[in-house]
Amino acid sequence: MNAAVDAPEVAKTAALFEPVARIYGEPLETLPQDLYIPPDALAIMLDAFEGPLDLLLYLIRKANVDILDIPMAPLTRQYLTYIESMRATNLELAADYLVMAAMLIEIKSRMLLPRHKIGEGDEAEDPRAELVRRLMEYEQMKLAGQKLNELPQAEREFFWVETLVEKSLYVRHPDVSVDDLKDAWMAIFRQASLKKHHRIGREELSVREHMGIILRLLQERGGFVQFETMFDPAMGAPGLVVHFLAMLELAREKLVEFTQTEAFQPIYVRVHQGGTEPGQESA
Amino acid sequence: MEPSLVKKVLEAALLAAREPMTPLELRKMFDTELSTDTLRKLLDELREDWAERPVELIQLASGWRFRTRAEFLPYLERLNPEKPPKYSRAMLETLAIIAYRQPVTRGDIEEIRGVAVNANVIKTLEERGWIDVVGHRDTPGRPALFATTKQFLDDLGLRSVSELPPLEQISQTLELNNEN
Amino acid sequence: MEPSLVKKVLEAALLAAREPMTPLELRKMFDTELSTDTLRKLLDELREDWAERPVELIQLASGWRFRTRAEFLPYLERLNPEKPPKYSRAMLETLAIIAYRQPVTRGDIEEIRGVAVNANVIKTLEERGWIDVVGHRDTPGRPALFATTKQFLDDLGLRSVSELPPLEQISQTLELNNEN
Repeated sequence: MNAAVDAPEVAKTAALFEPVARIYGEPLETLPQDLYIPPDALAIMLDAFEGPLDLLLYLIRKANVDILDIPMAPLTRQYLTYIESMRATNLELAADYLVMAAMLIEIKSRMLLPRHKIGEGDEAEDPRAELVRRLMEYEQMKLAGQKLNELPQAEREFFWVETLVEKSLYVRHPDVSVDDLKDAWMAIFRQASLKKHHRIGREELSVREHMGIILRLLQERGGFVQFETMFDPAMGAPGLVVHFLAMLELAREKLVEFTQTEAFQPIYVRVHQGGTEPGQESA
Repeated sequence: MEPSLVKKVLEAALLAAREPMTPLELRKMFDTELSTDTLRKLLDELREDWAERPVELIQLASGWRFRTRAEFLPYLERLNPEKPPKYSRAMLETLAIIAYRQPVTRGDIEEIRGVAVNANVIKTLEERGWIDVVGHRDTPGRPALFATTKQFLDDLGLRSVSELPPLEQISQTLELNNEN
Repeated sequence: MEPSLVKKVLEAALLAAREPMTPLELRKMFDTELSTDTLRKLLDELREDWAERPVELIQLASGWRFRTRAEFLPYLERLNPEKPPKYSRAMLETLAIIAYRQPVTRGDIEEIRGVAVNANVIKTLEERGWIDVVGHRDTPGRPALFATTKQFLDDLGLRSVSELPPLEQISQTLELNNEN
């Protein structure tokens, strides 16, 4: 902050705000338009400012003066003119502005007084330092706000992709484990009090499975099949035995029947047709 | 306007759409009139372009929309897993009876369980591909005989029905439990 | 699992996502462990695959998501005749102060702006999910400390606060500008 404030200030003040004067050597014929607001336009202007700092910045920037070397007298005068008009229309808004006015007047008055140097070589603190700091901080945030607003924004400059997920297209089946089936059987045993104790062991279960296999095969092949073709050697000896037992069990439960036209002719297995025509060779 | 650019605009709009888009809406994006035929052609092309991708362009009653293909839903499901559904007791008992006593009729199941079997139970098990009709018993009404399928064994990780826990063991466990 | 299938699953999930997806979430979809490196490689590939398309895969503060490219805005904005709300200068300045000086109290904001902060401004930013209270300053009244959220960064397409536009160096004198 430079200390050469006192003497040039008066001159600069005159240069800035008096008509037919010079600003930094440039002649100025008339009052700058942007330093004067016609009263009827004031309401609009007030809305345009975000507060006293914004208004001060406007005045300083419009006058194109060095922010580090603010001419306090004309600035304060101009500022007071504004808030005087403001007060006439909007008291509430004026409150923040009045605080600033007091601050400006205080700075201005302090600048008129000689300043104490604290020590040899130390420059006295400029009374405007705090104001300048605040103005610069505010302007930085003001510009940052504008920049943020320029960033591409979701739902404004770009849109999120969101394809349809039709959950009903995926049917999630309940999981069933072997244990669930075991538990279900235990419940049946407990609750239904089976009269007979079914002795169904591992082997019998295989027989039951093969009964299903045989019935399914018969169904696929039209319900009438040559006996031998029902046995696949690939099943192995134990498998063939179980398969044969299943066949006998099916016959016993009258689910299939065997037929043979005469001795040594092929034996046929067929889905049981009813009791009227028993097979010649029935097991 | 280049058709390839029109297609890109359509693609962008449809990918970002929260609702199905009607042809009318889609046409609204362009200055130059886009004929119904051209639009239809471009949408068909787009659908074709996406044929090999995990998302498909579909035409619904209310318009066009991109939809995640069903085969990818199981993966997406893991992001927000819902509680796995469970079968009712009736369902599990019916399945157990069919598995252990196959082939059985509905009457057999009812006799063992002591209650009527809901038709839906049988239907659900059939739809899941776990049981099917393997024949009919030669009694009045010729009732269908149900048995478990290969799919049932596969889904439960069994090679054969004989790998189910033997019933003897079950009843023994039960008796042991009852003694306690 | 084939890497090409993994990529398709990632693509399906990201295209359908309602929010940016974190690597953790993305990995959750797979049975087999997907390493961070592999995932990163596949996501980069995916981004590359989409380079010429009207939507792009981007990395945000809270994860990855697809969005439409800015160049398609002129077409897409015709779909919604309602213009998105314009933020007031008070709102933008408040947001900037919170973003660049976080965490800040309402008093800090008022100090910098030189005016009282309208409660609606804070409320609107909170409702948009862009700022929230992250604590309280240990001074009389224990005023709330505000900071920006991940959602704010996501909505601006940023990965972190450090990606915000750098602050302007304030010039000592400015040429006359014709604002207002």
